[in-house]
Amino acid sequence: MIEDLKEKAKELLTSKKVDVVIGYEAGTYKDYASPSFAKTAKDVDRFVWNKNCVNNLAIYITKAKGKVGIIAKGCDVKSIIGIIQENQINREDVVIIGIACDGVEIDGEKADKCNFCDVHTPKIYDILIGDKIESKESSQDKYKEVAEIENKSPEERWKYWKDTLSKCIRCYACRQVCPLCYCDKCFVDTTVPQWIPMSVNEDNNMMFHMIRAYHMASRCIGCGECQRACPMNIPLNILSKKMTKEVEEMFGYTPGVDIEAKPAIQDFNKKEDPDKEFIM
Amino acid sequence: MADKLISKEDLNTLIDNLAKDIDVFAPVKKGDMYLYSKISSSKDISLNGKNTKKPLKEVFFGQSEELISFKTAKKEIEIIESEEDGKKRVIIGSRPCDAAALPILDEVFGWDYKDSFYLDKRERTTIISITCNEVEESCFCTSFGNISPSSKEGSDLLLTDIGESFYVEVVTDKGDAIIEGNSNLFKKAENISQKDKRQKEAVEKVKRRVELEGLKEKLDINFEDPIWKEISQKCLGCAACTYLCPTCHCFDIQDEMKKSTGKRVRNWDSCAFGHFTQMPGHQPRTEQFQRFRQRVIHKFKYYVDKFNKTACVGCGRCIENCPVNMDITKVIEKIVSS
Amino acid sequence: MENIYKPYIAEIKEIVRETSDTTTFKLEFVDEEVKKSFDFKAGQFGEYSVFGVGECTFCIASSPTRKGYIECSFKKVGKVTSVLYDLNVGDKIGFRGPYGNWFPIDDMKGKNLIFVGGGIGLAPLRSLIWNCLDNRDDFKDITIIYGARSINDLVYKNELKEWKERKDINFVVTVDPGGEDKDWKGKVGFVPTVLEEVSPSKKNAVVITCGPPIMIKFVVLSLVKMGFSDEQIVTTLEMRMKCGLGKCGRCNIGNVYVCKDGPVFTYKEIKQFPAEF
Amino acid sequence: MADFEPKIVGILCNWCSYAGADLAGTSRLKYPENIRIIKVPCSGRVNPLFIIKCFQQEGIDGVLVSGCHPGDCHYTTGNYYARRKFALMNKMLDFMGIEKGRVQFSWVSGGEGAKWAKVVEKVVADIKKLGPFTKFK
Repeated sequence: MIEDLKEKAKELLTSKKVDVVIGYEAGTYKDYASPSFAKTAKDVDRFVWNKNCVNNLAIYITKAKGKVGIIAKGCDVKSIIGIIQENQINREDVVIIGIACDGVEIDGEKADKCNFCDVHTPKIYDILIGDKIESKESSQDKYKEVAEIENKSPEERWKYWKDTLSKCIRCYACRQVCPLCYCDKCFVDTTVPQWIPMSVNEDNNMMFHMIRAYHMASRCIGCGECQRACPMNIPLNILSKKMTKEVEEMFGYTPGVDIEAKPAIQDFNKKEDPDKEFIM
Repeated sequence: MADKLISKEDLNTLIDNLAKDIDVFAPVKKGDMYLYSKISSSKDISLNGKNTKKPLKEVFFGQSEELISFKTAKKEIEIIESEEDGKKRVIIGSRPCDAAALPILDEVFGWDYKDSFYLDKRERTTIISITCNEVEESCFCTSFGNISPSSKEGSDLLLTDIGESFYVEVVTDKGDAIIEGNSNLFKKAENISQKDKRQKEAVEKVKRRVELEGLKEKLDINFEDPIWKEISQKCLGCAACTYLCPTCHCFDIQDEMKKSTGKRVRNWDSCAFGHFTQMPGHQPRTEQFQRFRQRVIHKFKYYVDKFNKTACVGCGRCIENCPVNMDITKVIEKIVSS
Repeated sequence: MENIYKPYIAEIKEIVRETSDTTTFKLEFVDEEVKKSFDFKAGQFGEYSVFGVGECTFCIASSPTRKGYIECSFKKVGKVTSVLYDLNVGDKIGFRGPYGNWFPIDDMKGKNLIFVGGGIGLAPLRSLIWNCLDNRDDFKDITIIYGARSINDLVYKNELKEWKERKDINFVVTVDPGGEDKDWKGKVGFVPTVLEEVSPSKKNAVVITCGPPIMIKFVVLSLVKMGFSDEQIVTTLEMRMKCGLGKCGRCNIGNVYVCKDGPVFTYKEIKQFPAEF
Repeated sequence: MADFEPKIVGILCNWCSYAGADLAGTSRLKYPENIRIIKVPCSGRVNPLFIIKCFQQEGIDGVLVSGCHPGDCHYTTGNYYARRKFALMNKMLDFMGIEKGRVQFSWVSGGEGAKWAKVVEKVVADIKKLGPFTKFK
């Protein structure tokens, strides 16, 4: 597989179809894989493909200049679809080297997202590496942690989040690592008006995470990078998953599936009636 | 100031005694990580865990610290000075790397204008460090001449686990005062060879190393080298490395107002953020590589120029916590060999 | 230990609207002790604060020879200055300072002084100009070249008039092409061009310049062309600082902290900064 | 808690709900005076940050957001977008453990002065029951 991958990447570079290919190289800490940028065929020799290629490289396609080739797992392709849907990059400016993936690992354990993977073979690609892998219906409940919290009383929920989010140091790794967090200036960085005070405390942290998760509604494809990046091990996935669940239930929309679709939050349906219950 | 021994049981007694009157901070296991926390009993402390997630600096230079508060009434303003509680404090179980970071911060907060918030806390705190039993894959403290898993830089006492007891090395008068005040718990030092063996073992466990030779000379001249773009390419610009760094000290000052009372707060800030440096009319570091360069040069050149030491202690937190495996040791290697 | 972040409280005594977005405050410290003992040198700056909004940095625009008050001029640009701009006489603000280094006034004695200012960049120069004019005999010829985008952007209009009339100053005022009106009696042209026209002698002279970065850049180019040495050119940098005390780490250019080692630098010093700014 | 008088921010669209509130006034309808009104061009303009910002203010115990009925938007579709945003915001607040009723939404047209008075009465009664809001302060 890796030989095929290298060959295809080299071909893209030597034929000048792309200016850079974004892939993985061996990391320098534990057995991590690390993002790698190949501008010449020689650079491609650094590339690796293995169980540790967790990073969602889609974050780099909006940062890179020129035409970009990108190694993308099925889940990463979902992000790319989202980025294209939101007009952050043109489809023709990116060559997707899709990779058939049967799951990745974080510190030796199967990544959470892989338990529910429905895209072992990416939805879209220009080049496919590896043989297509059928995706099976997962027996596990994707929204188990979400339901656990939903079943608590409001006071318990408040306490849970307050405790959980009090650990946050507001390093914004969750924001920076997210391929769909592409705003030039984040709401939390504006000072006029100052939506959220800079001081780190439970309340401010909670407000930040609420709005961050809210902004991810109909965007988040569940790659789990925010949670992986968090140095304080905060289960940020739960917040994003909750929003995804609601978007699915209320608007029948799943992010990262249809490149032609309008994201739910940028769209409406006159007939739908989510207001019955709560709008007077 | 002779070396001493203290049995593990007596150390617990010492901690419990101290915690009665003064604030004791120690690494405490919280969920899946260790954090410096105030403890009330020796039961809470974990001396054998991983290094703490957040560095020791937060005990002296909190992430959000109130500088003044004020009340406004019509046109009148009353400033209320934020007072320190003045309580004596002890830190037990800090790693030598974290302790070594304090003299580095001392320079910043103590040169010229004296920062009372930091220096006051420093003055009333005694630091009891412990020789690392285990080191992490990310540790590279031995790359710096005066720092190692058993170095005394920045500590007042250094404990080394020699089985039944801890071997206690006295570094400063402050450390000695702790022994004086609890002399019944300390015994005469023996087993020095066991201590030396443990310390030597710990030092040998540190496998990661970075050669600093030639780095400063390179940084003096390579500001415009295209290498900066190359080595910083994968950096995402989050502040995990800076916030968790024991020596990073940049901050922002902001006012927070509630009705007629407010406070002026300083918060950790990071050169990785796009809005960090601003000049009238333009932002000089618009690109990520410029901000990354600022971080590296600040630690390994600007700080060195000013205070004649490096603003890095090799604790490895930046390597461990980087979401994209940005490795400062490799970055330095690349710069030196460029 | 003293809290170095605690500001003095100062009352706004007078407000002068200089342009559509620039204003000058005359401030007096509320504490009589501070009012009496407060001293500074031309070129130093302070942290001005609106309580509940925040702090911002600018220089002291009045001369240290005028005791009992300080003046500051600022442009409405950010969070704090926007609120400052709307304050009234009698309102109270915070002030920390004075911070930073100052113009080397002692070294300037017995020399010809050339001031080159642009827009609101005249503010720090004004402090030094009045300082020198109040000790006129200590200095030889004084030349002031001041320009702004348009006549509406000229600051300290009354003082410009006064300088124009004084016999002991060579005063030249200019506006950028298109910024004049039919009654305009000054020059029309960019500051560096006018500077070359006036062509002051480099002999025994010091040039003190401040203005928008792009203006400073071209003024320095002109001066170098005219034969001035790097040591003869002095300027002052402005940056958004937070602490002013050499702690917070946001104003360092190379290994200098603008707030401690500056804001006043000679061109020779600036040349050694990394090409970041 | 009997004498607790909550303060509530009303974020109202300019074209329907604000006019409705106006009508309630000119018709001399009585409704609780606990509400402070902020006018926005359209309910579609309401950013969830507005609601968060309200709660940071000392003494604010509740928020009411109100716009034109679906189909009546002055800008044709603004409130359809708003409806989705509100639905998500509502779920989010609930998920974080903020009591139901702190933030309420309504459609009030320019002709519904009486409905406006009723909506405000209900919101005030609900929030009185919940007591003062101390989170985010």
